[in-house]
Amino acid sequence: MTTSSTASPAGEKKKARKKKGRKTVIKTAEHTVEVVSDSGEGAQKCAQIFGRVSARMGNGVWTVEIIPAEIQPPPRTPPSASGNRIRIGTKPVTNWGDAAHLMVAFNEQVLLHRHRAGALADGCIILIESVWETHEDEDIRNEWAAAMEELDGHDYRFVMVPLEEQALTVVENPRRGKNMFALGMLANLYSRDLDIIKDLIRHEFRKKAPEVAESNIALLELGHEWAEANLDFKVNIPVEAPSMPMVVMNGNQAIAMGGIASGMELCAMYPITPATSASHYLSEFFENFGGIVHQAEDEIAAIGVAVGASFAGKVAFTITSGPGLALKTEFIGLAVMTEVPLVIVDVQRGGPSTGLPTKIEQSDLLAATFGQPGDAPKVVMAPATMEECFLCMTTARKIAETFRCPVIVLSDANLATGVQPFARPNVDRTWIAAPLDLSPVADGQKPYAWDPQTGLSRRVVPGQPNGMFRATGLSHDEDSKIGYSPDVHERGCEMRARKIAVFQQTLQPPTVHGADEGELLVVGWGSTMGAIEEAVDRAREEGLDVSSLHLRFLSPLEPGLTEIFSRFNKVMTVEINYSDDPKAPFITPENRRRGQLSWMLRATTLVDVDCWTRVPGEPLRPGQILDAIRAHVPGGAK
Amino acid sequence: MTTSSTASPAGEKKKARKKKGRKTVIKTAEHTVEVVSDSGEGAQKCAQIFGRVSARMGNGVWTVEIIPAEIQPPPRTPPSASGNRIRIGTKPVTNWGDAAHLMVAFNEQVLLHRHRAGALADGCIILIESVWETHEDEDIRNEWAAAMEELDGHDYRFVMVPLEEQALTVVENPRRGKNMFALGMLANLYSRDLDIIKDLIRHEFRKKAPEVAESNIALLELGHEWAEANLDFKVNIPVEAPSMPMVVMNGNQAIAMGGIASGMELCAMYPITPATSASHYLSEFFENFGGIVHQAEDEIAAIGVAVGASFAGKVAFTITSGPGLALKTEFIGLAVMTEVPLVIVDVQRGGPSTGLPTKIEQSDLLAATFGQPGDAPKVVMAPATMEECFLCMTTARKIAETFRCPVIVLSDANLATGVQPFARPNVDRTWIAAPLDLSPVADGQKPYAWDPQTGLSRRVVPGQPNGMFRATGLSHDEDSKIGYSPDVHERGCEMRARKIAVFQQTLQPPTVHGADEGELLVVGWGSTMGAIEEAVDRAREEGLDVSSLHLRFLSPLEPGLTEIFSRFNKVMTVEINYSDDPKAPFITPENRRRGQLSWMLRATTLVDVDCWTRVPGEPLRPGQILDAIRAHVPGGAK
Amino acid sequence: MIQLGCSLIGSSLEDDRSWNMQDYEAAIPRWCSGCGDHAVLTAVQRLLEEEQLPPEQTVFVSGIGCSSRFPHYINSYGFHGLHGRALPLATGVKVRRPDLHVFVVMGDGDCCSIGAAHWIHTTRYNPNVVALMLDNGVYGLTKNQTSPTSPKGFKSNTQPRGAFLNAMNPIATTLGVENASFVAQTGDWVPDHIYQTLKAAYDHRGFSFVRILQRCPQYTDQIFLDAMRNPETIELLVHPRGIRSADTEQIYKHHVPHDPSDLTNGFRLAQLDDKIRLGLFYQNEDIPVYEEVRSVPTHSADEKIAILNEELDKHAV
Amino acid sequence: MIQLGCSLIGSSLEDDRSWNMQDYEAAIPRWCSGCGDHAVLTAVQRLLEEEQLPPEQTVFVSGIGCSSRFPHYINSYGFHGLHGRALPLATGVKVRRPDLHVFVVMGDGDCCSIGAAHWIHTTRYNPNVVALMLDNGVYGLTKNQTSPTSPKGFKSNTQPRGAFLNAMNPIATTLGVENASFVAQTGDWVPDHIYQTLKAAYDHRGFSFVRILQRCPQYTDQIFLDAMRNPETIELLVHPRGIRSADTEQIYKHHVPHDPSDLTNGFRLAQLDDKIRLGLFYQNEDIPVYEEVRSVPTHSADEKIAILNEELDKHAV
Ligand SMILES: Cc1ncc(C[n+]2csc(CCOP(=O)(O)OP(=O)(O)O)c2C)c(N)n1
Ligand SMILES: Cc1ncc(C[n+]2csc(CCOP(=O)(O)OP(=O)(O)O)c2C)c(N)n1
Ligand code: SF4
Ligand code: SF4
Ligand SMILES: [Mg+2]
Ligand SMILES: [Mg+2]
Repeated sequence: MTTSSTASPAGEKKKARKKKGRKTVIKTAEHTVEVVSDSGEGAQKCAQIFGRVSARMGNGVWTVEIIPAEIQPPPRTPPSASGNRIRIGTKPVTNWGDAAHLMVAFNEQVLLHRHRAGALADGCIILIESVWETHEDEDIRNEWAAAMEELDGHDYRFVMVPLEEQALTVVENPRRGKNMFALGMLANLYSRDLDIIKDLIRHEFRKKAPEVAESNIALLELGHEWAEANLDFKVNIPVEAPSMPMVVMNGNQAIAMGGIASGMELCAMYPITPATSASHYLSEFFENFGGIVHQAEDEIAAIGVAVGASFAGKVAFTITSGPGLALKTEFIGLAVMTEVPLVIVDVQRGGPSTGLPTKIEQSDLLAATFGQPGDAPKVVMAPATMEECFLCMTTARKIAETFRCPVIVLSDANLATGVQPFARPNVDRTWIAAPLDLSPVADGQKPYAWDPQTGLSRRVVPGQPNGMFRATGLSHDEDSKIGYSPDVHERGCEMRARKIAVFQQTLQPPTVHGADEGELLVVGWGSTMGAIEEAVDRAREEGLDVSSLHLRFLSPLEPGLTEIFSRFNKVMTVEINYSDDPKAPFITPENRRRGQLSWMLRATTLVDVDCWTRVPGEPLRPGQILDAIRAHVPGGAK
Repeated sequence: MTTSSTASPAGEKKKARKKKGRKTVIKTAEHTVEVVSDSGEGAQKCAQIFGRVSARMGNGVWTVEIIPAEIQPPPRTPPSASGNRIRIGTKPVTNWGDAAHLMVAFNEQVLLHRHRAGALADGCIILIESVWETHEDEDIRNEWAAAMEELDGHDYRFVMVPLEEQALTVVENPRRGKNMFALGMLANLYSRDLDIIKDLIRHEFRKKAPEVAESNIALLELGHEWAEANLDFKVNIPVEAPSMPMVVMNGNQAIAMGGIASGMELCAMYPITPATSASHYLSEFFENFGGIVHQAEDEIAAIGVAVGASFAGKVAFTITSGPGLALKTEFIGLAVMTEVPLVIVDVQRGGPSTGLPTKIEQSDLLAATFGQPGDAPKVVMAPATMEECFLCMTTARKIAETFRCPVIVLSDANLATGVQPFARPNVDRTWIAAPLDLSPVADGQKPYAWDPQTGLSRRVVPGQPNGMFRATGLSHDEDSKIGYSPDVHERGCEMRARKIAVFQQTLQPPTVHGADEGELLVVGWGSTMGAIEEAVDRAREEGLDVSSLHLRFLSPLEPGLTEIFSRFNKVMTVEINYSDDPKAPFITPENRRRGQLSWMLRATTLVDVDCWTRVPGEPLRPGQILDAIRAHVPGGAK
Repeated sequence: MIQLGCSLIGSSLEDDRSWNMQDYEAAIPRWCSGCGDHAVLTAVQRLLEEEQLPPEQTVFVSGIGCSSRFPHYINSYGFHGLHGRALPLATGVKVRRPDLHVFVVMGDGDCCSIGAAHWIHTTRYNPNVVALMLDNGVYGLTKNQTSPTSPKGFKSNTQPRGAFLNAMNPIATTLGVENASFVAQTGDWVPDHIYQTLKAAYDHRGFSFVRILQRCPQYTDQIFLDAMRNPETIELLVHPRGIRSADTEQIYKHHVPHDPSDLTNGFRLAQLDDKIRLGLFYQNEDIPVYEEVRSVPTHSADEKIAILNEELDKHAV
Repeated sequence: MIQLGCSLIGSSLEDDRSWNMQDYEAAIPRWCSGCGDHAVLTAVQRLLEEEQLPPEQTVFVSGIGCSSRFPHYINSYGFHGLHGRALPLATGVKVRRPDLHVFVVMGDGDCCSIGAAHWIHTTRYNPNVVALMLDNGVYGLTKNQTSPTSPKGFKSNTQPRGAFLNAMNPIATTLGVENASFVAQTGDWVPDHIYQTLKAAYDHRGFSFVRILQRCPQYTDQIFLDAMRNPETIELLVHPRGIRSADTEQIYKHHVPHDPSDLTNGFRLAQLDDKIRLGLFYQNEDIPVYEEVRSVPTHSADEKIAILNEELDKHAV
């Protein structure tokens, strides 16, 4: 960020004033907006509706939540910053971008938070509440002044907005009104359809008295008028009408709906951030589909109930995050050993331990893959978009059922809370698990009648006459009889491993984004796809010879990687997990901690896969990745 | 095993009879004996004393338990086989060998078990109870006959012994007497010192009435006389007097005593096979040293108590096996995050899940290293011998304390129950943890005052004035204040990783066994060392160009491996864990499940480290490894 | 048992099969001779036969321990699970398959130590499941460690100078849990009393917790010696709505009348330690059964798709 | 508190420092305004001050939850541990460091749900530790999910149509556990009653379990509304050996005499749900304290080496 500023806050900060004449129109293919307030002032609601109307009008949208760590942090402090970033584009938007071009801040402290986080682009337009600068409380005035000093020298353009003053003309408690006024302002600035917004507001407050929606609509209109009268610019992000029907939701809703669409009928869980909102959604709607959410006493019981339900019939799932995954370690091993199909969703957050409960990280890959004592072959996969969150649940359910194994789905906090429109899934009967088949079992059919080539066997469930067997986590033979002899144990291990190899052979090699060969191949997984591909596209525009590859199946790995890697001079993963800086003191190639995917790729392919990883507790920015690419590609360093 | 037999059981089986004249003396540098009975008949006691007297007399010894899966399996069935293998040598014995040269079997069914397990060498002398062949119960006679048919055609030499008949001359219940008669026989055959044995018997029964020891001694003498009179051979294994004082114990006792010697004062555990016997030993003796064993309600509470005790002062430890390690996953992450020193002993058994509770496997390496969600740097190490079980506990405690991190010690069921003499440890004050230092903390000293280079910081414990802080598993700064900003989190991750890199830099490169360069390097870890080195020695005698390397530190890995590997054409691990046969259907280099160490070595060194692994639920035999070496070294295949 | 919210195809309700004791036998039990588990197995097989439960409609779930080998010895479906975790597995089975008869067998370590949280919470959920806790006061399978129910002073491999703590009182603990609906105690050596207790537990609509005092000749022979030798040490809880076993009432002359709906008196009796008390401490049939509370109408794939599409409409852009 | 079996060097017993309330303050509490946790914090700090506990000799251990932020706000040693696992950590601290004053703060989810096994078993071990369970009837930190103590029908994010089950009764559950030695209930809105309860808990030799009914204006405002508005809904357990708070007895006129040594009556009172009952349900000072039971003489390094050598002699070949 340059410090050559044309508008110092002290100098050029202007009280918004009536404008005569034409407004400047900023025409752009994309624009990034942040709305931040104190926690509890409703910036999130404002931003969500803004994102949603933008999606409805046909823009690409990606939203990311800005969440404070506490339930009710002290107001007017940086940690209180709560809101959203909304990135809007003409084309589909795949990530949260680098920084905001326009910021609506309800006070200067939450603005500071965003500034310190590097969230404001050069030239950012800051619409900021005007009440604080001249507040009767001297402390507040001093805080304002100090904040302005800190912001001084940056290339920001301030516009003072009397949010509170205006809101008070409609509601008594401005904390409950400023957000809709701000929404009205944004609607004006971005020429959003007020009727759609009104519908969304009415839907939002449908459970409250009708007056509530109406006063919110009054605030919306007020904001709209005020902006029309007082602001001297508009932003125009042209729309390309999407060619197909779209839906918009966050990744956790997508996981939840995807779970329903897969025909699973039991989700057993224990609350944990950032996974919980998926179960909130399910708690609300699952019963309409004949499904239930069982909130268990802990994560162990949750997976236990899921394993029991799966054993007894179809496929159940459980949803959790890092600390919960840790507690499920033993039961996942049991599901592997008894070949009970099961879907485990891990919405990753920052670790280790309780770590960063609300923040994104991609650091559960190795634990998911290797967490179990003993050899426990299973499938680990990761959706890369909200849409894939929806789709992957049916895929996971089918793999679990076909291959009689647990499937771990690694989502993350970025997907979980981020919102993006995607093509409306066309759910048909093939998605939905078949009803329970309780027909009698053929004489002599064994509960683990492993095909010696494939390790696959047909599942038998309680209620099927003639199929009685006792599942056990002890070493056992095809009859599920306990056996400790070398051949029984080796056979069982082999068959459980084999079917996963067979599964891997059903996969297609992944597709390279960019050129099929070149200097640098960036490999990613999970929610970073959009940012990585944007960075690669920008790098290619700069003439850098870089491509990227995004993996959905992490264990087993998709086939063909060794061959793909061989076409590039250098391969490097980009991940949100910890790796040592190779240049740091005491770090050698032999002791360096590496990005988790890079570790797996090295062991598998023996290619010297490097890694560029960060653990900022927020999504990676395409600009950051671009810098990393520049540093790793010949001709990239400037 | 060849089937050309010179002595068919039906044909040449002979009733032992009085011998006149000189006996054949089998002079040998080593001999392997098995004693097997029905569970509850005391073959283990017989064998243990036999092993112990052999150690006392200066022979090298290695014993391995043969344990039935049930507490009281039905008698006279193969699963009832209970006993020991004792391998005795002139030089130190480092593993259980290939097969038994002499077998004492209390019935033909337990013999069958051993035969089916391939435990009998060609030419094996079988001293077998004579009562069954002509038993009044026809079923028993038939069982005997069927067994002899199965054994027919093998190169075994049968000697019939009237164990029960003879025992009945001294005791009423032969189930409680045959074992000491057998011991007397073995004492005679191997010329063991009867006085030492009598002492050992008296010690064994010291808590019982004196008559018990005396009747056992009478049986001993009876067996001795009977053998003198009736058997036509003796075995002579020359002794090389050891140059230093020796002790003899199993690996679990060594872990327990080593824990005591390290000065740790709390072991919190939950019973689990095969770890429990270590806590039995501690339960008996720890209090004499000011230590206690806390048996917790589960493994989670056990490690929780240990973490609490470590937080409050010195270093505590917990001991468990696979399923218990799984349950400790979350707490290990907390110990990493709060930098609480802690020693976790995992006595590995067969997995996954409940698996093979009493049997050896080396398949918890990846779970120990990567089990935690998030990045959780810690130290994972593995003793290779009983002696190292003893020594490693002090090493582990010191690492934990110096580097403020959990240390996982991977032992296994082979070390746990195997007995081997080793140089008596010379415990001095430097082994024992310093007393609690509760001196005031200097002003401004932070609880995590990370040295920016090394990540190390000085520990502060409750009771130290001026040092108050709140440990937390959330992301935190040097003051232990919760912080979710990118810099706080990245810094913490970096410092916790750095100190482990620093630790790695304090290690020496491991020493190659055999030549420093060549065709094949076999790499192992844990209890397989003796078998691997014996196989390598035998291969080298055959002229094969093979060496081996044994690792004690698995994470971080010992330094210099890449360089060492570069001196060999092929590197291959030998491990007791599952790997896919590369030639099996559907298996490709990209989906092959690999030996756990080989996987880590590949990722670290990018050398194409192959693996040869088995999961037989028993220790590897040097002959097996030799075959594997032959198959992987030019000129090896015959 | 009631069949609710379960989309079954194929059903064996109208079949005319019948089963005898042998039909319920599977692998040969591998417990020590004299082990009390044998007697429990027999009583359970008798119950299955009397109730003519179709083997394929019956599921035995267990944890890990000697006692948890139980499912292997019964010809039904079974799940020999993880140490301490039988109850979540059983809840999972029952909540999605209320048509199945679900039995749980646990050891004292299994249930009261590592499984304690699930024991408490399953009591609270109250699924219609019969839970047998085979209490030998010791960890049997792992060879003689102290269990929460080991009597104070009992010498084991982990507490060789005697158990440090008073034994836990599983009956009192269960009674303290909200929604406890059936809490009974019996002993392996009174075959008719076990049987009658099992029958009452099976007939109960809800979670039936049965503690079975179980002899382990291998490790805790001594703790029930008195009870074996001296009928004076036993007192039976008797009541018309309690557990009635004429045989047993003949042998044991101490009877204490106890109305099983009286929770406080049940708690009081459970606290007394002068005698071993067998019988029904508490029963309440009015507590909702979890799988009924959670029962929801089922839907065909097409219905689901239709509802899903409505749901997607709400998210349409 | 009693100092046993602990090899300390340096000791601050004879110092002449003194502490006021502020000396016990650390970070500024970040709970919602109106959150009951604030009142508990104040009462705790008052206790620390009255008892003049040296900050460095005091340890607050917690799990994860709003309530578990507690240690960060107290100037003492603290361990903000794992969700549900505060009690094992605290036991570990106390058993090896009986010289430290150990307090545990847990939420209702923390203690009664995921931590249930540890709650039961720590009650049984009976370490001399004060355990505060801040019961707001909800999962606060994770934003409004049903907890075991949520009243039936309470609408949350995971049970939006109302809690399915009766609320758990933590007092009754604790009373059912063998070795329970101090079981009391208080409410965050009666400052003197909390204080007196904390004081009694602190004075108690053994594991003091205190359930504090705690208002969460954010999510469960309604569940204590009645109690706030209508003093009739409250009944105090009173007894000379119980918890005495003159202030509170003024406000709440319903008093029920209850001898805290009467377990059965305590259990009966705990079962009644017509009123909220505050006071001491049970106390028994005769139950051995775990760290005393497990106290063993300490040894110098040289002594240890000597004993070890004797031990090695037994294994000498
Ligand atoms: C997680 C885990 N911890 C420990 C064990 C070891 N283990 C197996 S059974 C058992 C206890 C057996 O005692 P109990 O439950 O009373 O059953 P019993 O054998 O006496 O019938 C233990 C500790 C295990 N299998 N898994
Ligand atoms: C193993 C694990 N599971 C779940 C969570 C998420 N979690 C944090 S606090 C909490 C419950 C909080 O409720 P409670 O214990 O009642 O405390 P309160 O916030 O109400 O004070 C949960 C489920 C976690 N941190 N760790
Ligand atoms: S050890 Fe005890 S409980 Fe286990 S089978 Fe033997 S007698 Fe029964
Ligand atoms: S959410 Fe409830 S419990 Fe948590 S701080 Fe706010 S008011 Fe207190
Ligand atoms: Mg038991
Ligand atoms: Mg709560």
